[in-house]
Amino acid sequence: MRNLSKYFVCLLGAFVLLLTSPVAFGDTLKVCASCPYTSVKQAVSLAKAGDVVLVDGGVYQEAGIEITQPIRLIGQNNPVIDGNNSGQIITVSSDNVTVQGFTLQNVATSYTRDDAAIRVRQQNNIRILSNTILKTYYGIYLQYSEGIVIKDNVVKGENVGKTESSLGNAIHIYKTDDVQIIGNEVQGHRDGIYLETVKNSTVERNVSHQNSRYGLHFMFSDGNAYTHNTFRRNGAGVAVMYTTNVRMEHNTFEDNWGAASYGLLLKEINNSVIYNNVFRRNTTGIHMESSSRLDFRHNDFERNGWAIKLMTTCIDDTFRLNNFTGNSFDISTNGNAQHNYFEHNYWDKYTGYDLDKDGIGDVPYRPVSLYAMLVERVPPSVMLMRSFMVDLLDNMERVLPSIIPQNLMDERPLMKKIDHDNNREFVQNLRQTASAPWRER
Amino acid sequence: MLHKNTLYTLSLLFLLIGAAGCSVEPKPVPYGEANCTHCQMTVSDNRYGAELVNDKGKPFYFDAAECLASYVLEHPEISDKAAYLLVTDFTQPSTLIEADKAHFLQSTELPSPMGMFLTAVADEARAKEMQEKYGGRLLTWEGAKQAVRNNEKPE
Amino acid sequence: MSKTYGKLQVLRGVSVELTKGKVISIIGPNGAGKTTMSKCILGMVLPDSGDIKFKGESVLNRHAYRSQIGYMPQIGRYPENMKIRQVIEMVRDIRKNAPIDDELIGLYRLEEMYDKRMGALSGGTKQKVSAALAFLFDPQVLILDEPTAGLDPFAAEILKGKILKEKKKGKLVLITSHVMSEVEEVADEVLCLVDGAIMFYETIADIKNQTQETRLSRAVAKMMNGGTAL
Amino acid sequence: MNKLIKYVLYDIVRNKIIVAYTLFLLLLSIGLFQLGGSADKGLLSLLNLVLLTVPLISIVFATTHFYNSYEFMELLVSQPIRRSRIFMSEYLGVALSLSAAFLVGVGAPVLFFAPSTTGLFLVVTGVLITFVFVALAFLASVITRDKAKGIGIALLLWFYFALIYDGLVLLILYAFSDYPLEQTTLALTALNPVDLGRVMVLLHLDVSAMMGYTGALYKSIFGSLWGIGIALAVMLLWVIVPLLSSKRIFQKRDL
Repeated sequence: MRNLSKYFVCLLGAFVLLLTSPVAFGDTLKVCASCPYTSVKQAVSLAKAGDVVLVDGGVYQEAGIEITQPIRLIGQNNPVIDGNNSGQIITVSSDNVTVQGFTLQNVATSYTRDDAAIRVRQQNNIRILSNTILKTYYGIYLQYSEGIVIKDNVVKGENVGKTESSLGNAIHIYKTDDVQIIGNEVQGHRDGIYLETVKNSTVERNVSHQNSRYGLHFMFSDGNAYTHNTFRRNGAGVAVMYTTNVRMEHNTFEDNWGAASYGLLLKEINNSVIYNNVFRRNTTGIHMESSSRLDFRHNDFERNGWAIKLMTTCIDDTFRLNNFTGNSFDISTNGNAQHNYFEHNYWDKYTGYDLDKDGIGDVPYRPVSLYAMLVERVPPSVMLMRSFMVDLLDNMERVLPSIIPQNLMDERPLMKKIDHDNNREFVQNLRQTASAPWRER
Repeated sequence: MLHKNTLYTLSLLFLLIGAAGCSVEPKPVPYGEANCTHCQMTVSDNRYGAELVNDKGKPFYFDAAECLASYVLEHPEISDKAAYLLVTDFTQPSTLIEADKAHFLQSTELPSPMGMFLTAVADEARAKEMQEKYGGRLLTWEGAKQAVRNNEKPE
Repeated sequence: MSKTYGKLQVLRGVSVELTKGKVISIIGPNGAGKTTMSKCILGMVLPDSGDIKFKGESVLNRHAYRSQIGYMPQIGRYPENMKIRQVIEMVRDIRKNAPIDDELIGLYRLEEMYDKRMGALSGGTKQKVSAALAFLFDPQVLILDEPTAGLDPFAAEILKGKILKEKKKGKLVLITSHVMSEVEEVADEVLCLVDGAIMFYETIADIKNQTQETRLSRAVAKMMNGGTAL
Repeated sequence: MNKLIKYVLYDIVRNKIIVAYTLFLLLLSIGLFQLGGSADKGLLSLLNLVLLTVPLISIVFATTHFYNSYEFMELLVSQPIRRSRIFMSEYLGVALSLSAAFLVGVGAPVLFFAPSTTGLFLVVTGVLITFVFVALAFLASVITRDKAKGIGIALLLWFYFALIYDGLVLLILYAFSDYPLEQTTLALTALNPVDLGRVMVLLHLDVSAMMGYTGALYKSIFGSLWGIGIALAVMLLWVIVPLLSSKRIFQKRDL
């Protein structure tokens, strides 16, 4: 048994070696000012399957490079390929291609062609690593492909003073499965990361900020995981729609602060988990519509305008062990019907007491205020925010609820803010005493 | 007499403001500042915005003609009485035209914000020109609503 | 001139000419319009109709003429936290360049109390301040509303002396008073108001002659009863 | 004019209520800043209290003062001074001393704990509100000679502006929610100095952006220099209109 595993490790090692060393597979075609090849396009067109095209530092004024063989295009000493706004820079038309270590810049807006710095169409096993992409229409654009790694790239557009229609997305993926988008920084585009009909994929440790529309936008993309990403100061925040079985964990949604902004828009997202995320200083932390069977746990909602806007079309959603602090409105909704569960959350606006000292408040907390509902129905009434009358109405309604949804309440609010990492024991205990069954995933 | 005049002017001013608020007419779509009434996405592409103005003059904004169509289908109680149903002329961004009089090109080459590939054009000749260029089919507003109801997407 | 307060007609067509160098006492039963008349002259109450002329010019909606008038209210109330000194300084400030006659201040020994708060003063002392203020600027016309009402007899004497002294200087002094002995002492003429109208306006000598009474109070009472003795 | 104000001020400054008011505001401000944690939070809590207490104390104090100064004004009226001057001196005396109390009680702590434009707006708003409510107090005072009635009217005015008005607006907004109400709400806000002041400060706090599309609309209106100018002008109208009306009444009435 042991021998067998040793053998396996050896084999794996050899395989890794094969992949990483240029000499092991095919020829190396060098490109630089004084090399056999002075043009990337030339070298790429002559490369055979398994070759490496090694480009040394310098600026190459080229566009329309088409990779038709399974090769690796690698930049050394940060070579720059300047597309001079004359169309797409690199088109990948082969499986098993790696593009690594380049700075790609200047691709002009083209309304009907969707030009990108790197474009992949109907290919498998493509790796796009450690590139810097500047001032392009689209950054990385993939369609109808499979087995993709996009890692450690920086995609930076210039969206200041541009209309949305003249901007493309930084990373745009359409009908592609098994994608890993890891450690990229994207900014200044329309959407930072756009996924449409992308399945079984991972989006991890990316930073998406200052994009005109969304930091992350996905539709019809089931079974994906989004973890440890930061979405900051995007035009409208993050929008995810028409998808089931999503895992969103340890993400930070912050400073999405504007008239029509939200941290996260959930539209028809079902059977998904949202754990350990931070929603900080967003106009609306989460806006939820027609989303069901979602599990929210260990999230922090800090200083948002509305922490959660929970429309009545959402049912069977569970909110547990979340912290709500410093939000102007904790929960807002548009109607009386409510079929969602709130339990064991911490609400800084809770004014109840805990006589039996078990850390759980003895009276329920109603996170929806009358005024929040009024604002939902008649937006101009925000003008009366923080007026004495509004406070009075809210307090009266809390004592004698008649308009706010009766069953939208946290019957067991926590007295102390949850420290998500250090309260394990406490949380274990809560789990045993919970009223609704815990759904484990 | 001074203060009577002041009061008079003031009340007149407020009346005017009130009247301005009540007149039933289309308002420009506030791109980037409003959320679509139907899908909640930000209304931001000024080639595709749409608007419904109800009988009282209150505007509802949409990010695409298909969202307007969905809303109209889902809320007949509002849309039947609506004073205006407006879509944007693709060839003249930010210009609103009446949905009834618009020509809708449904073509895969022109993806609209909410995935129905509906592009509105005011001028019929222009619409035909575009159809020749991009392919797809031309629809009336009724046809577009029908397409949205049945979720007919070109493939 | 005429004046109504709500339904109550206080002055009905009072028309009178008052000339300088005389002390004129305005008398009449309570509510006859005495105080209202003097307030009208001072511009504190605006008549509904009619006019008030001072040296031939209308005083309605004017204020400068008041530099010629000294007024002593029936009950002088002052800002509680102000000191006597400040009150006097303030009025002096207002009437800059006016000649100063501080005889009463001296006679009433007000200087000794200059630093007392108005709120802490007795009614009598306040009256002394009021009197002193009325005479302070050597005005051509003096209007005194029940001047001796709150004063001790000694202070009242001082005031009467002062009134006579000013009369000799050729000033016009109007006094409203109920105390007939006092009127007799200082006044030359009596203006009697009943129900807002002038019943008579005569010199004291004439009144006594007409009624054959030696005491003014009896004479006046007789006049008011239509010339028959009580 | 300034000579007279000087004497009115002499009188008020030594009034114990003004001293108590100053101390009350001072304690409140310091307490809220200490409790609130962040400066913004402190400003917010302060705003709520300022908008409740400043109008109340201003209007009640000014009304009481007006009635208490009746004889003093009588004394002055017998002197060769214009009535309008007496009235304005009284007004400025009361308004300035209340403003001074506010500046010491709230302005100084704000300067110390939260020196920002928002803080400045809060202080400016507080001063303007003081001027507005003293003017309203004087209006209540000249309407009736009866002190109890006058104070009653003043309290009603406060109750109306601080509470009832907002309730009415909420009712209107709710009843007419099918109509475009953005402009109307703006006009309704301008019709209540307390609301106007609150909105002016709120829109300069960070919470403003959270108010969504309408909030952003108002922010763009109030945020521009023009908007601030107009808001301040409307606020001044709230001082001038009741002040001139009451002055007019005062000039024509009997003392």
